[in-house]
Amino acid sequence: MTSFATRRADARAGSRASAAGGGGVEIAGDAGPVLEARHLSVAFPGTGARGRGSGSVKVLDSLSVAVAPGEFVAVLGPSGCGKSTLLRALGGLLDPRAEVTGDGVVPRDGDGHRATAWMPQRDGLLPWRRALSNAMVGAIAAGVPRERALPRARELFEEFGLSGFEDAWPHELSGGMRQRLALLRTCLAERPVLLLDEPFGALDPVTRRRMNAWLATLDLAGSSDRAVVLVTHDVDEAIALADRIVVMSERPGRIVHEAHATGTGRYDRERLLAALDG
Amino acid sequence: MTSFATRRADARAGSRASAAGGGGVEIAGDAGPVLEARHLSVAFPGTGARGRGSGSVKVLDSLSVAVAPGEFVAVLGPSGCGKSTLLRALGGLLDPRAEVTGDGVVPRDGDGHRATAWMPQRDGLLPWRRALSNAMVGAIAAGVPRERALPRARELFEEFGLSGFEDAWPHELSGGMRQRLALLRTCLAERPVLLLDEPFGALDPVTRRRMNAWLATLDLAGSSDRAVVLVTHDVDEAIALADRIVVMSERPGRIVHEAHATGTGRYDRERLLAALDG
Amino acid sequence: ASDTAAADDAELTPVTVVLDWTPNTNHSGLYLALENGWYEEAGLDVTVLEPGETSGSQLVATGQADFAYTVAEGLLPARAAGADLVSVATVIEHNTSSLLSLATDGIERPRDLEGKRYGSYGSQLETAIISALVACDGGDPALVEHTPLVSDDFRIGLTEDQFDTAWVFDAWDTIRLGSVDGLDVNTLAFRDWFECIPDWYTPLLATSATAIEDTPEVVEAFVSTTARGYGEAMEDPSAAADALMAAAPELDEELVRLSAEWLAVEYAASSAAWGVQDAAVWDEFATWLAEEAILEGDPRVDEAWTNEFLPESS
Amino acid sequence: MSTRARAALVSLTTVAVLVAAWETAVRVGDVAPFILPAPSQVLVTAVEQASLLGPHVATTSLEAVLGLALGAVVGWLLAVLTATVPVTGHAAHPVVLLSQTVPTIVLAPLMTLWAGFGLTSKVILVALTVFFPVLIAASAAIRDVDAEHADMVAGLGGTRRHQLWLVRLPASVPGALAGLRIAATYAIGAAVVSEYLAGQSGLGVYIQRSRKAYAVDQIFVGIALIAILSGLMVLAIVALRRSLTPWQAAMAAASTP
Amino acid sequence: MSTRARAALVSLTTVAVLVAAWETAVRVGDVAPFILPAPSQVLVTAVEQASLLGPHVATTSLEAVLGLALGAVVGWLLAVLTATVPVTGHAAHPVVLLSQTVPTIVLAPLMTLWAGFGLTSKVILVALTVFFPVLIAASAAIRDVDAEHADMVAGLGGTRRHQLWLVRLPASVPGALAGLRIAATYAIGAAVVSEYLAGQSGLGVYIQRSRKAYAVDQIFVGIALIAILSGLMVLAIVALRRSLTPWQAAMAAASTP
Ligand SMILES: Nc1ncnc2c1ncn2[C@@H]1O[C@H](COP(=O)(O)OP(=O)(O)OP(=O)(O)O)[C@@H](O)[C@H]1O
Ligand SMILES: Nc1ncnc2c1ncn2[C@@H]1O[C@H](COP(=O)(O)OP(=O)(O)OP(=O)(O)O)[C@@H](O)[C@H]1O
Ligand SMILES: [Mg+2]
Ligand SMILES: [Mg+2]
Repeated sequence: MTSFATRRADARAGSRASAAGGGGVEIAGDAGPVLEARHLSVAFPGTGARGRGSGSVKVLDSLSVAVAPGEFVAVLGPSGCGKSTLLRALGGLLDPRAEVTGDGVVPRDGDGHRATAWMPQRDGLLPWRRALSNAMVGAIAAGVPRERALPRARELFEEFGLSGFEDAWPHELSGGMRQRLALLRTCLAERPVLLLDEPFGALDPVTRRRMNAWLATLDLAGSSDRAVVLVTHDVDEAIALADRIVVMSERPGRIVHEAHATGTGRYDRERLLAALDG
Repeated sequence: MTSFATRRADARAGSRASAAGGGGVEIAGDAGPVLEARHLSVAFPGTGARGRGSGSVKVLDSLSVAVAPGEFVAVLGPSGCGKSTLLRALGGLLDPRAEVTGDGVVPRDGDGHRATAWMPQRDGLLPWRRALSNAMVGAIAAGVPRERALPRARELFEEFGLSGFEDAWPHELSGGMRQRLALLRTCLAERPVLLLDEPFGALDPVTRRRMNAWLATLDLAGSSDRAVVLVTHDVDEAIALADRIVVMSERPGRIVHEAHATGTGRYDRERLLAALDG
Repeated sequence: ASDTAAADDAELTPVTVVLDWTPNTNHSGLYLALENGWYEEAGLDVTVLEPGETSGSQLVATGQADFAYTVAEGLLPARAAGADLVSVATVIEHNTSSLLSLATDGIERPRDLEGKRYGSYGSQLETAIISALVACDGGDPALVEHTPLVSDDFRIGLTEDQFDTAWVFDAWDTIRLGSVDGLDVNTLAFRDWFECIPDWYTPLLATSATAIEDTPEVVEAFVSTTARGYGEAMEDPSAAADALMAAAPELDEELVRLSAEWLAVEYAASSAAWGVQDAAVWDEFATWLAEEAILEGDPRVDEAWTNEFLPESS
Repeated sequence: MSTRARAALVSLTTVAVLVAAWETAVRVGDVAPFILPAPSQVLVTAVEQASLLGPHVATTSLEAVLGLALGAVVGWLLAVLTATVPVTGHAAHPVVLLSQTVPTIVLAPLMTLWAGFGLTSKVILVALTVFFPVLIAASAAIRDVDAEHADMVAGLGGTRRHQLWLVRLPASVPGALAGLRIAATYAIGAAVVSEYLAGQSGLGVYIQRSRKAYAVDQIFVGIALIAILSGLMVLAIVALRRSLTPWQAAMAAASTP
Repeated sequence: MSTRARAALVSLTTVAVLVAAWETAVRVGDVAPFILPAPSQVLVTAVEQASLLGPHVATTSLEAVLGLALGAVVGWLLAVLTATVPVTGHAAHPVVLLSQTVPTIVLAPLMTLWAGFGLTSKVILVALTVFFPVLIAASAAIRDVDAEHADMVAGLGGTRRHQLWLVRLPASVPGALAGLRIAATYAIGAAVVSEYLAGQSGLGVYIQRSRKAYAVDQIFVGIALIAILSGLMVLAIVALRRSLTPWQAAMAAASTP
């Protein structure tokens, strides 16, 4: 079990270390969640200096969420409610100054590395690498051998409608192309658990539908250690892709609604929208 | 009349100068368009170095578009088709290396400055300025006096759901908050013509609807020199807001469909989606 | 009272004098005169500048300073190049340079330099003098190795065996190493070999012909007062040492006292009065420099120096 | 313990270890005191001469601080001018290069010719050393600015001047500060060298006199003072950086295993 | 005409104007040749002594290039080490400061004690001058890196090493190059100074000998050569920058009125 808790005193290097340091965590067996946060609270200290002074911003409020093996979970919520913060917490990427409490389960690979691949909301492309080379960052960071990653990258360039732009600099790509490239990079990491922060926000409906279809082919059902957490603003996208949808409240974010693709809690578009409306 | 044309030879400083240099252009009178591009073609030189070598990328292909005074035009099109490029051309912001042909009309204020305010797709917030101060950049760049802009900024912080974050650094804001701040900054420039590049891409449906409502209150109808060009991926947003919708083709972008809110060419959601589908 | 003091100050003529080195016993006459207020008595307000990397003769020649301590081997080429410089007094009557070595190296006479390493500043004059000495003493100058001086602390160079001998000034370096530090050193004094090499004035006190022409009374006042200072230094070396130590307390007191005593005799070794220059010394040295091709052009030697501002009494 | 306190502790420990090693080496080995005096001896000398050193330290510090301020301002203004009117930059180029390559020995007499022997010539020499790293570092930072930000300003109707003022200059601050940090390290040393020029007071004069008098312990006192004063200058710049780039202090990257 | 050609033209014009002004000043005014010889005379001397100068130039250039390379590598590695293991940075701090503040006059004799009179001691002295601006500029650039990029790597399972390698190091290149540009300007000068102290060949020896011989025109030949060689070093670094940061060449901000 991994503790997200951190004491203020050693927050600087600490929160990350402790959030990730619960060694010996095994990927949960057949029944347990592959990824879980329990009573996760996150607050950011005020920016000191002028104005806001001592007041800190409470972003997540004792939020609990668990992702089962093979599950595709979509997260909806108003802007600024803490969706990205939640994803960062699950990926071990919180600002070291954040005050964090709570614990959870995080998947780890054989080497003890976090087995998640996170796609940031802002693409995070490196300006000094060309497109293909930017994509390969995913493979390099995750330790995927180049021989395997490179052909896969070329394949995905084709599939994502980016072929011809392998040698373009990031600033030469359109907003939607950058976003697709960032997703491509995340996929090349070949991590079992994907944490996607609005991967399709900059795409037109047609391209978006095409990318959704691609994501759907990942076909998690039955895979014992794979999972996707998708933050999105598009209710229809969530309905189309997710096995389960959680809706967060305004900041400080809590889960106010949960719906399943199947079973009793079936998706109800109107109810989802109402939940979103708060 | 402003010429967008530029010869390759002096492309470096030239294209901008010539695109913007057609002095003496007055804002068109009652009948003429407030903003117009005629037979605009834009191509980007290949990135040299590796691979793509000499081949240049043709982005816009003899595209013509005119915006009448008081008109709200929405632009739809597949990702990478050249929407942002079109907006940059209209705002005089093309990469100096771009090969540009065509001419057009650009609104100018009393001092001969371009009277457009452009909101980039990536927010362009300055990391070294706090939120309120970032917003004020719009006023400073456009020469709006501080005494007028500051109270207005505070008002809009409230209206855009950003109050309490006046002193936050940009990196402390969520994706949607950054986007709202960028729009706020653009509004503070008080330019008659707004060029908005996906201003709501990172917003959840609820916040988006609220922002749409706000934008609708700008109420351009009847104002002789005001206009909005909105690039968006959301067909419903376009329908809700725009007097006219233009749909662009795949790269190289041309206009393949045009629809009006009223009159004979009435919006037809299905037709719009079909046009988008190419 | 303060009014009259201010008025007195106003009447003093400002005079700048640039040293040729950091303050040392060569300058003790100057400091003694300063300390005793003799310059004020003579109507002068004297400012002393340490030169660092600046050359005092350049400053005098360009009118930036009024007087400079310099050396004959600098003054003559500068004059040949058109600089307005005139020597008005020699500080020491004879050249007190010598070659210093550790006694264990057994360098007693010039030909002993064969096979030895000379730590060189890299000037042509050094090469010419060493060669002349060795050749004159029947040695082969080609066998003297010249190696660069890394440090001006000869103790390091000699004891760390970076070189075997170096060109020093007896009044300072020889006393420091021999008497203060107690190293067993030999000196090969140039003044013992004047049949092989010329004598020359080092250091000397220089001004410009312009100054002599425009303000002879100031030159006169400064030179004669300075001569008074050196006269006192010859009489009372310990007062000279005190004056110098007061002006530059960073100096080593033991070195300064021994040096002052040594120099008291050497300032004017043969004549009774301080500062007097001899035409023959100047001519011979200039001729020798020209022969050695160190001096190009005509320095007009007879105009390069004058004794006329030294006190009559001598 | 805060990161900063830990950093200071580590630095001080290094100094302590080095000084101890030096003392041991001198005592155990037989290093002649005129090659390397023991630190204890250096300290004794420093205490003995404290009253003598005061004025020297004051002179050098004044020259260094004034020269650093002048040089930093000139360097930054030159960087801005170059960015605004590139032709001035290209024209200034060779002169700037010359200013950095002509040795002080040659420059010094020319300098005294028109600036005299006083404080002015020393301040100018320090500024001459100091302006260059600031100019280059600030220029690089101004040049490498993000096109995204400059375009944003232009798109709101901002002129080149607005781009400079709102984007290029603020973006150049961290770079210019790196240049200033380099410059601050050189400032005291440059003041000391400028005192070699023709001076009456200052650590340069003190060291020069000590050298000529073979007072090696005093030379080391001088060096120690140069190092300490330089360290203080650098600390001042680091503090300046903290207060000038608050947004950086508020940013921190995650590092996860 | 390309921007680069125009820049070169402007620079050369400045040089020409300066030289002309200098020549005129010397001819019209009565500047004594031992203070400032006419450039024409300097040129004549240079041509006369061309064959003598060749070996000196070769020695100095070799020392400067080797020292620059060594210093740049050491500076950059130290910056990387500091970023990886911050405690080493804090420990190295005082030593680095000392290396920049102890005057060469004091350092040189100690240096020759253990590195001898040959090339080595000069290369080390040049490297000692050169590593510092590279270290500081690269450190600043590594420190100020975008958290967004570092987090992206961490979020893919990248370790601190990956962050360093994929983000911090490449992001530090422009800053390190600004440091290298400063260093390159100093390299030739540093080689010359190291030759003053103990050399048998090189421009420092040439200038020193010329000074002792009061041959002011030769001193100016030496200075001109230092400036030219330094200019070439800087041009080499600028070329290096172009090839090491291609993405910057491909980026250009719009400026619209
Ligand atoms: N590093 C930080 N420092 C301070 N406050 C932060 C930081 N990161 C996020 N916040 C604050 O936390 C809150 C939630 O941010 P978060 O990015 O998680 O929202 P979000 O749900 O992803 O919103 P959006 O849909 O707009 O992306 C916001 O109010 C934001 O200002
Ligand atoms: N500076 C540039 N240099 C080279 N190519 C560029 C540049 N800017 C844009 N392009 C290319 O122009 C094409 C159109 O880009 P643009 O940003 O206009 O698309 P878009 O319609 O806004 O797409 P999106 O909806 O994804 O934002 C893309 O193929 C892109 O690679
Ligand atoms: Mg978010
Ligand atoms: Mg776009």
